[in-house]
Amino acid sequence: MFEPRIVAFVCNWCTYTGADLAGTSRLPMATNVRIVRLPCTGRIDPLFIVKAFERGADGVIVSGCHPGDCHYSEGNYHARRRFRLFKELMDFTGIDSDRVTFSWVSASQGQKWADVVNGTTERIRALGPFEGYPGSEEVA
Amino acid sequence: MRFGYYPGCSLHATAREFSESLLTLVKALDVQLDEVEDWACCGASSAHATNHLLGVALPARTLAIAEGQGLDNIVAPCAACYGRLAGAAHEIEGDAALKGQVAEILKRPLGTPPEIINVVGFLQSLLPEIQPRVVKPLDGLKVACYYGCLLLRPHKVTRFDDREQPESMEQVCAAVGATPVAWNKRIECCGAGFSLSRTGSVIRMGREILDDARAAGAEAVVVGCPMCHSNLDMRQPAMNRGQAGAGALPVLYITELVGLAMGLDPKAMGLQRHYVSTQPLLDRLSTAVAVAEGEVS
Amino acid sequence: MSHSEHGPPLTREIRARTGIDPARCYQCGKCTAGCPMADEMPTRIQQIMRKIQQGREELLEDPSIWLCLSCEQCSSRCPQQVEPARLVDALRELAMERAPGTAPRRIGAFHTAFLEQIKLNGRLYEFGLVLGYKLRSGALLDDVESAPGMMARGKLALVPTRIDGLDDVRRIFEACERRDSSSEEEAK
Amino acid sequence: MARIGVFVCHCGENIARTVDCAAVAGSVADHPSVVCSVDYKYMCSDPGQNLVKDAITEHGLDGVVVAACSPHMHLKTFRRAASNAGLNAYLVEMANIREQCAWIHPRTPETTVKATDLVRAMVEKVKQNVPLEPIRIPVTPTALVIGGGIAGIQAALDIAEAGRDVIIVEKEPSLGGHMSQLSETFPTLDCSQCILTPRMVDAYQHPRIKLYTYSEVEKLEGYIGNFEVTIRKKGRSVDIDTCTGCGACMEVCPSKKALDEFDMGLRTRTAVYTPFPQAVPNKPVIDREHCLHYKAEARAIARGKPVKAVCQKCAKACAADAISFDGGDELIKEKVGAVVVATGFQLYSVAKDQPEPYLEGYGEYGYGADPDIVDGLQFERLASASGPTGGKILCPSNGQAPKTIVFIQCTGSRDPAKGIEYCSGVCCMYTAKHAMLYQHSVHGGRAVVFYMDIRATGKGYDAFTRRAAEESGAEYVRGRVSAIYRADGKLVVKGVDTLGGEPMTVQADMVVLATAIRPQPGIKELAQKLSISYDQHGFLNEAHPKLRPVETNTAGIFLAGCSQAPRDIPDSVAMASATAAKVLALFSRSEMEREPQVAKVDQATCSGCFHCERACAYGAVEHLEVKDRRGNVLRVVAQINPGVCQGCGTCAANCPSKSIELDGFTDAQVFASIQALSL
Repeated sequence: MFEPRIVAFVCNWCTYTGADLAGTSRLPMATNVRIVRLPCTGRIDPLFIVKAFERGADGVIVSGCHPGDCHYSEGNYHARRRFRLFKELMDFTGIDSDRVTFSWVSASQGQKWADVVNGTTERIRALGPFEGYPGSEEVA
Repeated sequence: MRFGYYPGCSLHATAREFSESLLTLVKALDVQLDEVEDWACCGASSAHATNHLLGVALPARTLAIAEGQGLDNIVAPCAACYGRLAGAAHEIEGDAALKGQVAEILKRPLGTPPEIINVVGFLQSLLPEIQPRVVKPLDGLKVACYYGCLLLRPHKVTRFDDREQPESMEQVCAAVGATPVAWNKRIECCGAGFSLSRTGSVIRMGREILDDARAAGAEAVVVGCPMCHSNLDMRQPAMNRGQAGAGALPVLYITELVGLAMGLDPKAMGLQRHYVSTQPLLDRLSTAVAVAEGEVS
Repeated sequence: MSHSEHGPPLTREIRARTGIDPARCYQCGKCTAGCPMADEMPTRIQQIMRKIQQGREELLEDPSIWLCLSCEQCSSRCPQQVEPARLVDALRELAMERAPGTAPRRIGAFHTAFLEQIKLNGRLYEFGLVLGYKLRSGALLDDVESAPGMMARGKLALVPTRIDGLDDVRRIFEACERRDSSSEEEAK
Repeated sequence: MARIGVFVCHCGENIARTVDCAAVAGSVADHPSVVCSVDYKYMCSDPGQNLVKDAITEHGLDGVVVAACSPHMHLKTFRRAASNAGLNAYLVEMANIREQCAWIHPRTPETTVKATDLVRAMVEKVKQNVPLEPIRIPVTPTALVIGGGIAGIQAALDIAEAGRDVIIVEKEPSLGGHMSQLSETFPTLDCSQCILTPRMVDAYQHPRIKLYTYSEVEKLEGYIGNFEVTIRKKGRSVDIDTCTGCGACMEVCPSKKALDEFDMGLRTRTAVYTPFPQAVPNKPVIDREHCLHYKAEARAIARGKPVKAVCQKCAKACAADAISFDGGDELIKEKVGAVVVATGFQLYSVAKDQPEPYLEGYGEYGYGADPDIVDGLQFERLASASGPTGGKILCPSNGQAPKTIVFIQCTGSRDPAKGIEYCSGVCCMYTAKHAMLYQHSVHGGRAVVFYMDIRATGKGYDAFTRRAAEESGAEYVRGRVSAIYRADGKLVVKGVDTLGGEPMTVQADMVVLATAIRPQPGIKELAQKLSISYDQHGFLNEAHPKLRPVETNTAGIFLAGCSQAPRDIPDSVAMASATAAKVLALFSRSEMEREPQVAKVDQATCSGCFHCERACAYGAVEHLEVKDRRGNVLRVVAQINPGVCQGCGTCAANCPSKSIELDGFTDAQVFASIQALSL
């Protein structure tokens, strides 16, 4: 069976803590996801996502505080706005935007984090390996 | 000026004077009304009370035809028709699934529905035309502006100026020289929906409204709804029965009132069709005009 | 889980038909306080709201739902925007489908006669309405004082106006009535 | 070349049960720059920490990765240990192989592979960490208190009593706020002014409290410990130092038509006035909107004509020569280290016309149209011994005692349709108090209270409401009122008794609406000046609803009383004291330390587009002028104030020229981490 590799960019205050809670609650999760901790989703540069795919990831998760709950009061709004643009950009470059999951997971939502991890893994598994940008070989 | 026009069933029958006064008025104002072709009944008040889809689909047919005719707006003088047309437009605009379902039933495309205009809004928009033509100002005739339910509610559909303390009828009446009185029952229901089926309730409600108007010193009640009118006018003898000091209180359509101020022929406007005689009122106004003219000369 | 999955069957049905969640009602009673028919209704509008929350099926046979005038004062003033008048419309619609004949005789007769006129002519023929209503309700001698007056005042047309697009109207009725029976089957 | 040490923890069996810790340590040992890699049973224990410390010395480490639990659990522990061993604390990172690995995966090779991955990513990150020192910020130990009601007074007194300076800014001419308007207070029925006035005087006379009445905050700049506030001192026209408070000016003033704000419009006052007899300071101001001289002056200016002296009878009557018509507003700057916002409330005025588009008012209740329909504060004035009726409860329309009075709770509260869905918290209590005051004042009168629920959760509160119903004999009726109108001289109140299931109409002489509590008008503008956030209703947002209830998300700014949510007096006072404790803790040191992981701008590449400024929720981005030797401005670039920056990094992600880096989370570090994953 294809085991996708997935990178998760999460904020320190909500989702990272929610993932800690999922761990403390011993919620079983697929082993496919690697978390990169950042202070806030506002810090996430779309280039991080591009970099992950370039390095060989098959999927990416971006997760932070719920709207209105940002530890930094509005970082996640900036992130949301940026990712809306980024999704369009992905479609343009040919990365299937289904390979990126955006979600809100609060510090109390351990189960939701487990669902995001497992759901994304299943979805990416169904999509198959990320084969690189169309035409990237010619360029290379 | 041109407007789309939906007379509705009442204006062809029980509310003939509403129709007559409106048409006389628009003629005097040089406003043209384009009637929606082959319109059907809006369904008020039985359709929506018993079958929601029917309550939307019947008026939606009218909307679709009007749209096909290229009408941007429809004046619906009857408050009940206004409520049903505006309500249906509001519902299908807010619910794409319903819109599709209705379009399928009608076998007609539904685009953007025309704007539905009630009689008060219609007259308000025509005030710049009306005011220069006021030749017989109403000499401070004390009127109780009665809104009832259907012009006002539901607010999200009608967007009337204020759901609790509306002012637009008063503004129109004051603009033609009448004096609107402050009273309490302006937005209460008169019960007209039960006029035939539960007459006792209707007599009680109508009596409370008329008593309050009288207590406020009104010489006439002004309405914009044929159901309210037929109720308060036709059933008034029963409402007044056994009430000490309850004199007959004429109930005028707002179009009739504006027409009188413009000096239009009362008969052409159907004032003789009322159950509660309008003659004493007409006499009072013509005396006032005569006196005023005497003073001038 | 979506809201439509909560509660007893009647509550769910009302929610599905109206898009309004009856659970929002917090029983302040402002509806009853302003209802012009409150003194005449055995079950007051605020109590009807409570019974919808509880899914009490006997509501469909309660004459109170037919005593609502649809004046919308309750909906206009409801702090929770529950729109009681809209919910009562839905109850009546359900009652017509599931428990026909439970409306008080006169009120049911009025609605039936009214809709029959539209089906026949596409427009309301008021003389026909009065006639149809009286035959159904048995209230033959009411209003004898006013009807002749109406004729004299030119307010009752003796001949109905029929619209050209009568087929349209009949199709609308058929489609709406079909939906009634299909939703009735779903309910079963 | 970096020298990194890796320390893999078993956490007893917690990690070792599923992750092969020795294998992780072993495979990472070969990673470039790793000079030592060990595993141990309990890394957070003293021996475990010593293992780290010893390795730092022995191997000369310049970076440490501890692979163990969540950094939220023990990052501080290991940073402290490293610091003790002479390694900069910020050169330590943790890889979370417990919560993110051992506890959620089965014991399979893949789990160990993932753990190794997480450690490698952290090694790559830590290689690029730089030593950081906590940021030290000097603190100005003076507090600014905005609002001179009971909350502001309490906060000011607590701070001043602890020996710190306080500046109070109050927009009205006197201290006291709404509490000074109240008749008696629940649940003890003691006289409000009797308990408040001594506090007002204490604050006024305190050597450490500087008071600006009739003043407002114009601007706040700076950051925690180092704010500079600009205060607009409105032109008072009465010199507060020479005025003796004799009142001769008010006796001669011919302009008597202004509605008295303190008495809630129930009577009028002169244009030169003190709001109430116990005002602090007890010195009048001239209300320029109503003063004949100022009105004439405004007219003359509008018409472009010369200004002439008009009236000025007050100035002639003033023996102390304290009145002058020359002065205008004055702007004053003060340096402060902390801010307490205690701006209080206004009542939802439920008349038809509303200032906010989302509020609808209660046309159906006729408030504003009928003088005998009053709100809670108006009733307080009617019941107050210092009020317009001398404490007799009388109908404003005819001066008669109301034989029947109706109280309506939740007017405007818990009513999303009218715009406010929240519970105002205090109305159940003050309505019970009103019903009691009425029964004490009008013997044999009938009081009907329409309520929805009784919410009386404070100490002694429930007993108080029960007393109103049981001993004072107020009729409590559960239900809302649909409409109020006047007929036959009476106010007809159309209500409902939902427990009896019946409509209920009361013929009343007076109606008291317990209207909702709203934040002060202008609160949003103030919040914008202070860079703090507010909710949809304008209440100021606390930093955390449970654990940081009096702090805001802007460091150094604190909240007390109704500025944050509807509060009663005891809660407002408790919050005020809590803010004082926070302020004093901040002032306890002359310098404060801050986490150093903040954003920095590379001024060489910054294009001065200021996208970062728009992205920053804290106002940490400043404009820096780059000048040549002659002082000509070459260009303007961004600069981050480290005292204000909270380290979220939104600016860095938004920077089009990639000129901003966030310490600890630089682009290079994130890229290196990704690169290290076995993808």
